Amino acid sequence: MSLHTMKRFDEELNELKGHILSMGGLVERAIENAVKSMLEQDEALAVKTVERDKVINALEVQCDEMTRSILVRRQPAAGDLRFIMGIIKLVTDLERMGDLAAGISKGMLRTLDHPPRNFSTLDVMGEKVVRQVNRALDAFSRGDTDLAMIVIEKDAGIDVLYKRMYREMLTYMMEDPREITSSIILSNVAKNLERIAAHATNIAEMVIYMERGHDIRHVDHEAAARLLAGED
Amino acid sequence: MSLHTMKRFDEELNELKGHILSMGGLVERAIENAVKSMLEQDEALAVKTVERDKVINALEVQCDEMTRSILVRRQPAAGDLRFIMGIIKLVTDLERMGDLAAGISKGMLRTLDHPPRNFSTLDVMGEKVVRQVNRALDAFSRGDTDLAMIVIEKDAGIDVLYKRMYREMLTYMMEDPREITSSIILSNVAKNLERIAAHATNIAEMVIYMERGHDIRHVDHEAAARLLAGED
Amino acid sequence: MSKSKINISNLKLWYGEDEALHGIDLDIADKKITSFIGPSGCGKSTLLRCMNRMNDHIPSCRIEGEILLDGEDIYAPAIDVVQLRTHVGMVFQKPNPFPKSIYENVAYAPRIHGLARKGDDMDELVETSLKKASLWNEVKEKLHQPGTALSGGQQQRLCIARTIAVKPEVILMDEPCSALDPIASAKIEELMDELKNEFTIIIVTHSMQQAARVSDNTAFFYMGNLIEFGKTGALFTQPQQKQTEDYITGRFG
Amino acid sequence: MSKSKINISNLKLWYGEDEALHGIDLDIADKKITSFIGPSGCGKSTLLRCMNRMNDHIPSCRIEGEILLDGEDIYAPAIDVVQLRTHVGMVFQKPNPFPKSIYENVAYAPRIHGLARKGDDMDELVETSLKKASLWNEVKEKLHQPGTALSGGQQQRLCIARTIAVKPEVILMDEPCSALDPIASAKIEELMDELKNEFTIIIVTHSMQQAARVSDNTAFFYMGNLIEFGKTGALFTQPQQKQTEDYITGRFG
Amino acid sequence: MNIFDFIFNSAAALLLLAAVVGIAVYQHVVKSGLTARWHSLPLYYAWFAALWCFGPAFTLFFFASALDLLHLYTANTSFLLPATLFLSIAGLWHGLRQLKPSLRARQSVEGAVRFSLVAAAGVSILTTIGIVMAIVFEAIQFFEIVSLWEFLTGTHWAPDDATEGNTSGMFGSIPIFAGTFMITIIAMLVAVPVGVLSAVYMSEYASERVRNTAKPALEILAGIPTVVYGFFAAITVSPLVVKFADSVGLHADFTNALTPGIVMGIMIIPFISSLSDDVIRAVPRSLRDASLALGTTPAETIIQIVLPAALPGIMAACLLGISRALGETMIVVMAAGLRPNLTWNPLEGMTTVTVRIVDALTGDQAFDSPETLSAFGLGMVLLVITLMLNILSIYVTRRFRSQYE
Amino acid sequence: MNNQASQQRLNRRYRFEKLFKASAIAALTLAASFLIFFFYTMISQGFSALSQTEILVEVHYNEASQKSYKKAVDKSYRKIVSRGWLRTLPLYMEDHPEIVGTSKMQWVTATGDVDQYMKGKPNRLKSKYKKQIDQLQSEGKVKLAFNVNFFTNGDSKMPELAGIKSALVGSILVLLVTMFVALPIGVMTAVYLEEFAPDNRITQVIEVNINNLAAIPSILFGLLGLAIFINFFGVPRSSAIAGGLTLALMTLPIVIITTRAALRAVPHTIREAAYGLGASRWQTVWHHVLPLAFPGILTGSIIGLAQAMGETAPLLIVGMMAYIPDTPTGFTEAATVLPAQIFTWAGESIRAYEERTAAAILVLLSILLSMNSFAVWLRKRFEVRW
Ligand SMILES: Nc1ncnc2c1ncn2[C@@H]1O[C@H](COP(=O)(O)OP(=O)(O)OP(=O)(O)O)[C@@H](O)[C@H]1O
Ligand SMILES: Nc1ncnc2c1ncn2[C@@H]1O[C@H](COP(=O)(O)OP(=O)(O)OP(=O)(O)O)[C@@H](O)[C@H]1O
Ligand SMILES: [Mg+2]
Ligand SMILES: [Mg+2]
Ligand SMILES: O=P([O-])([O-])[O-]
Repeated sequence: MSLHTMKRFDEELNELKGHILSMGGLVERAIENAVKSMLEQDEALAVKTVERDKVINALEVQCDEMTRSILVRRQPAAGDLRFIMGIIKLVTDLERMGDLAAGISKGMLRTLDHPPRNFSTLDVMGEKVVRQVNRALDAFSRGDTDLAMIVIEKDAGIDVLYKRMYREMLTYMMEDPREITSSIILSNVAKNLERIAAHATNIAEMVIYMERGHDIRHVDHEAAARLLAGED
Repeated sequence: MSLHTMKRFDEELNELKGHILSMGGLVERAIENAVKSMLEQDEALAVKTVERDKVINALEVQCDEMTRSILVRRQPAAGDLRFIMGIIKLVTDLERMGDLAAGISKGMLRTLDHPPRNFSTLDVMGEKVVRQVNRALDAFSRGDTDLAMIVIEKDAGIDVLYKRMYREMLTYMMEDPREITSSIILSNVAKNLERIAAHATNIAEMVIYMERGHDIRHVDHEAAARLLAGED
Repeated sequence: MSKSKINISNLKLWYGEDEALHGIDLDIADKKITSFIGPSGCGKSTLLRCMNRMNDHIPSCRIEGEILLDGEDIYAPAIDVVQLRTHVGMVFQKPNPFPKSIYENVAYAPRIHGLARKGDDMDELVETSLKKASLWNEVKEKLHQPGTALSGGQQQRLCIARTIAVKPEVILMDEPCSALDPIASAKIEELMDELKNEFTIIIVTHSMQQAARVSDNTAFFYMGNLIEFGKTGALFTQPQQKQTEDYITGRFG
Repeated sequence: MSKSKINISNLKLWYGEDEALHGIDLDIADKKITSFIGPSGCGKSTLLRCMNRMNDHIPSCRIEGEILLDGEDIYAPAIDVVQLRTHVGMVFQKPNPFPKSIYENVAYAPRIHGLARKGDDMDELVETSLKKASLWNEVKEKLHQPGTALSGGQQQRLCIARTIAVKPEVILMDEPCSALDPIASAKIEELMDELKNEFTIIIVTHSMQQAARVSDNTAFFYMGNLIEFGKTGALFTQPQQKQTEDYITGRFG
Repeated sequence: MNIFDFIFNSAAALLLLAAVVGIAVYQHVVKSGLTARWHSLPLYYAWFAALWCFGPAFTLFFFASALDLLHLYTANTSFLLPATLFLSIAGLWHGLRQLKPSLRARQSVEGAVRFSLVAAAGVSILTTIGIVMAIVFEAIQFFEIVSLWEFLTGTHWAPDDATEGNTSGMFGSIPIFAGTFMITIIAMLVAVPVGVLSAVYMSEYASERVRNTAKPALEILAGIPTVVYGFFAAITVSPLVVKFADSVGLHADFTNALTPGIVMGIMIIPFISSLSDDVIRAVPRSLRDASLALGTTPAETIIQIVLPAALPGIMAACLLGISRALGETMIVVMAAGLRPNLTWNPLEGMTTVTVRIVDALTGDQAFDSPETLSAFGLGMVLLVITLMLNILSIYVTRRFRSQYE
Repeated sequence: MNNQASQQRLNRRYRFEKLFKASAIAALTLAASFLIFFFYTMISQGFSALSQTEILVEVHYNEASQKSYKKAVDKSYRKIVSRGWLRTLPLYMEDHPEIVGTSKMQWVTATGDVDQYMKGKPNRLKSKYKKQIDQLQSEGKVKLAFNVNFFTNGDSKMPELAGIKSALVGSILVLLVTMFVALPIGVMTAVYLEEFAPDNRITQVIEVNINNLAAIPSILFGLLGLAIFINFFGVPRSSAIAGGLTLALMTLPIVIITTRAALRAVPHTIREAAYGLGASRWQTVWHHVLPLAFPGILTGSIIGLAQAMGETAPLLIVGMMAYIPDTPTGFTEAATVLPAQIFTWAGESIRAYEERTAAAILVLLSILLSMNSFAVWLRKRFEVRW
């Protein structure tokens, strides 16, 4: 895309994008850390992750201020408008992802007295979710709709993992009622991861909207793929 | 607030507000029905509620289109801009509340074979959450920041209820492993209700932002109250 | 898109040697507002003035192609320009009321076209025209004061009233707000919104925001070519052409 | 708010019997862009022209109150108007280059003020001024062609270059883009953004969007009164006064 | 009956008839307008019928009188009367026959109007050609007698001595043109500085009130007939000049060149000041503002910005002033000498082209005598010079205009 | 640059400013003083012509004086009473037979020399008569009365009887011809050129031509009038129609140019507005442009006519400076005009004509000034600012 006549506008848009990306970075790290703290039963890391969430919250507020100022001052249209609209939506997702990561860490802190038995599925799921988030942010940063589509498609896999984990936990609980507390916590962690992945999907959907102008939320995947393909 | 010189702009804003309100109405009904279907084990109602969620999704997409068109065509500033920005955020909350309500109904459908024993807390909590949502929407519809503040303050009560229910469910599960499945589902329902209330709080925060221009997200209640009071 | 009122096909226009329009194809929808946008000198005004043959007054101007109004070629030899202009009215960039009374400004055209003759008929026509132009309340007490004594925005509405008075089907507006301040402009925009129930309106404007606000369809021109034409909402949020996107997002030069 | 460059206190101004400004108090921040907005006739241009005493040329105009530039009252008898205007330059609504060559347009004032004498000095001054006005690349090949042959936007930038050439501290701009198309306007806005590193800029504009885009602080005037003054971002998203809110959101009349 | 009397009377009668026809048609159209949709307004049909009623006959009148005036053919009344009757009745019949709603009466009437406008323009253009033709034609006769070369280079002018056969050496026009230019130069020396500076004062410094009195007051100078200036020069200024010359020990003739020069200068001041004032004011206010805002004084602004911008206009004004001075007649006739005199001394009497023209044509010479014809020779040279000056000034003005429009 | 140097520079610039302004004021003052001086001379010279010396003498209306008019007054008065006046007596007596045989004391016009003597101007009156006048004056038998003759008589070889009436009537006749020829043709031409003619080479040439015509020295129009009207069409020399037509040709370009300027001053937007409403070209011109341009056209025409009225040179060439004592009654009769009358009187050697010349100038100037002021008033009154 060529540059704006008003360089400051480009600068502002870049700044905004950079802001989102650094917020995204923080969120990614938070998720990683949250999962890690759980897997490694690292209390300090969990506490730090919870603490760090405030930064993400502050970034959200700042980012909203920036978009507002751009809207009132630049009257963005077309691609620029979609970019801003997308960011307004996207930043809520990021903030929420931060919250969910903090939620995982908080859950971890509650499992300290009786740590869960088996983390294998959580490990897998955590990795996958982080990858999803990472991909979504990459797609945003590069404006890569193909990558965004991949994120959307892969979301189903996360759901499957979540269900598996949920069933595993059920089994554990049934087997040994003492495991109930930690299993519930673990299943909540899984729920959080599932939510994080869902938000990553939202981001991917926004990327597609920003780049192509198609609103594919609440549209099934094949329809979305057709929409995007038909366009080129 | 006096009228715009361009009447069409007023009409468009009113239309948008109406749109949000009717979406809000649907969401409110969905939550009520979801809770009711659970309490009364009404399968048909649950199915209907899940079905109805599509309408809410469609409304979200429409609403986003409307805000986009207003942004590009009217260059809103000041109060108008805050209104639009608020709505962009708020509509995501509403949609998510719809999803959560649908989630409750889906949970209900999974309890059909072994229905939970005790609904008393859920009953109380459901009623309170619905009231919160109702208040938040009222605050939005009337631009009533006092009411919005009440919503924000009352959110803590919901959290307490959720914790109580969570503990109750734990107890049931420990007592009788056969209850585990239904209890987990019930606790998830409670979680969903808690989330719904959180989104209602978001709406209330947005109302305050739209009306007063103060962003009180991530600010503690007293600080927020001081901010609002100091202004008048 | 609804029924079309004007069909332009392969319209080319020369000023002397210079080709100012390079083959325009465009359908103007009936009872809608269509706006023309584009950088200065891209031919918006030129195209607009073709539609009521105001270019006939420029000797060096030569035209090829077709403009159909309700299916009839307006450049056909059988067409009477004077008659045509009663069907296709025009409002100009600078408010240009005649230096006569407000009443006479509105009554002039109906009188020369014999649309109303006796006093009462005429009074009524003047009143309804002024009402439609949302000016009646402001001027009803001073119908016989000169139209030039009104404020800029009022003058422009008077010009619109004057155009409405001959009951045209199409109203062409060439940057009708560019000489007005934002308040007066907003009133004109508001008025256009009301007028579109009755008239097909085409507006040339330098302000993309204005085009976005008032129009149903928008045409983007560049260097004498029609680059993109479509529903206003879509054109401003999802333009199909890179040039359009660059222009409306301020990426040029 | 940063250090202030101009302090206006209780400024009243009459044109004959009419009081056009009713006691304005305003501090203009140094090295920032301040914009004046408000409906037509509210006194924006009048106030602007007070700041380099262009109103001296209007015989009926009378002033009361104080305008301090760096703490010195510019209406004090000891102040020399000619000198003042080298400190406070002005750019007008319509681009008005002198009918001389581009070079001479820029060199004219420095020569009179003896800022550069010898050919090389002057060449350099002209070049830097044109560069600062982002015009050098477009005109360096044709410095000796008439300034009036440039396009509107280029002319306006030439006028800015000419003003910069005397190294003023403050530049007043009275609707500098109102005669330009959006592309040329955007370039001027872009330029202002660069200039504010060196100069204090005050701009009167009819376009609220423009004020929002370019300025750091905004003052809203209504009927000769300063209604609200503050940071642009805040003023446009959270105005404190109802009149301001009504004006910027288009609720009037 | 004289043919012109006939034409005058019958034209009056025809117009009366046409008026009656017009009114009748108007009423007919208004009345039937209730049932049929007529193409044009009733008034146009009225004019249409009336035009057909008197148009053809008027054409006849035009040609008849033109032929008569050109001494080609004099029609007599016994032919004109029946012809007029026939044409007007036939025209009326034709016009009324076409009268129906589909008739594009407006177009027809406007065509007729346009035709009469073209005709008027034609007359104006013929005049332009006529004046050149008349002078050139007579001048050619003169140059058949006196060679152009001798006329332009000779230094001796003595037409009184010329006889039918012997003209050589009598018609050298150099002294005459020398006198003309001398007086013109003196006039411009008075008028240009005073005129331009007055204009500068009026347009740049004076208050609106001073300007509103000064400008019309100066224009009074332009409205004074030249014969009055002549009288003023001869009776008042000339004795003053002589007296002044005496007082500094110089001799001045009563018919010296200085007197008409000065008076002519005074006469031309308002031309230059008024035109210059206009062009100076036409320099946009914004240029002055721009210059003043750069911190220049008013004088610097005027000299470096305003005057250069207005220069073409001021030059055009001066050129017009020169051509007026060259062609000025009464002042020199009354205050300058009759005697051709080739000298640099403005205090001596000298004569001018216009003086010689008047002298040649108000004598009792036969019309084709060389002296009379010499007036046309001089006139033609004067014509050529003024035309050149004027074209130059038009060119300069164009350049001025194109700068600001 | 140090501060002192810049201060010096500034002072120098201000000194120049003062000098420049002073010279501009001086120029305007100079021009104004010319004007004042001119009017002072004219009024001081011409004012005295408004009065005329009269002498109270006994006039005998009898047979003798009917035969020889000189006998109507006593011998001692014969050199101081106007001979021209005495010459009117026989005719008077023919018209009024009842008066014959009487004689009465009566105020009688004095000769030019006596008049000049009374007004203290240089004269050729013999000292004998001067004494007589002084004597009569002490008896109250000489007075300066309002000069009626100046306005009711035509030209005369006797200055005391010379008046401007025939010249004034001549001027009016000439002006009528000019007006009826130049105005319609001029206005119509201008309308055609400005509103209808295509903008091509031909119209540009015509425009240049018309501009040229306006700049041609008036005397050349005299040559034209002589060559075309008098020699070719045979219009009577010295007649009002010859003069009028000549002046009409001279006025035509002025009318065309001012009319075009007035038409051009009507903004183009008005025309566009009318076209946009479906008015035809002629309707646009007739309903909008002409009414708006009318004050301008009128002003220009009046100024053109005033200029024609003050014009002398071309009329000299077509012979309108003849001695015309009788008032012309038709367009083809020999006539003179006011400026020509001034010219002839200015050339008279008798000193008494000088003040009459000045007085005639005053009359002419007041007519022209009132025409011009009327035009200026019209412009001010109907001026429309766009
Ligand atoms: N009367 C004319 N004669 C010659 N060329 C003309 C004429 N009118 C316009 N043009 C040329 O035709 C092209 C299109 O002009 P037009 O006025 O239609 O542009 P526009 O899009 O309306 O621009 P703007 O926004 O500046 O009004 C320009 O290059 C212009 O120079
Ligand atoms: N030279 C003047 N003489 C008399 N009154 C004036 C003069 N200039 C301005 N005014 C009046 O002073 C008031 C303020 O005028 P000003 O030009 O400052 O307004 P503005 O806010 O700049 O308006 P705009 O946006 O139309 O330029 C207006 O009422 C105007 O009529
Ligand atoms: Mg245009
Ligand atoms: Mg202004
Ligand atoms: O914000 P959510 O966790 O409800 O998606």
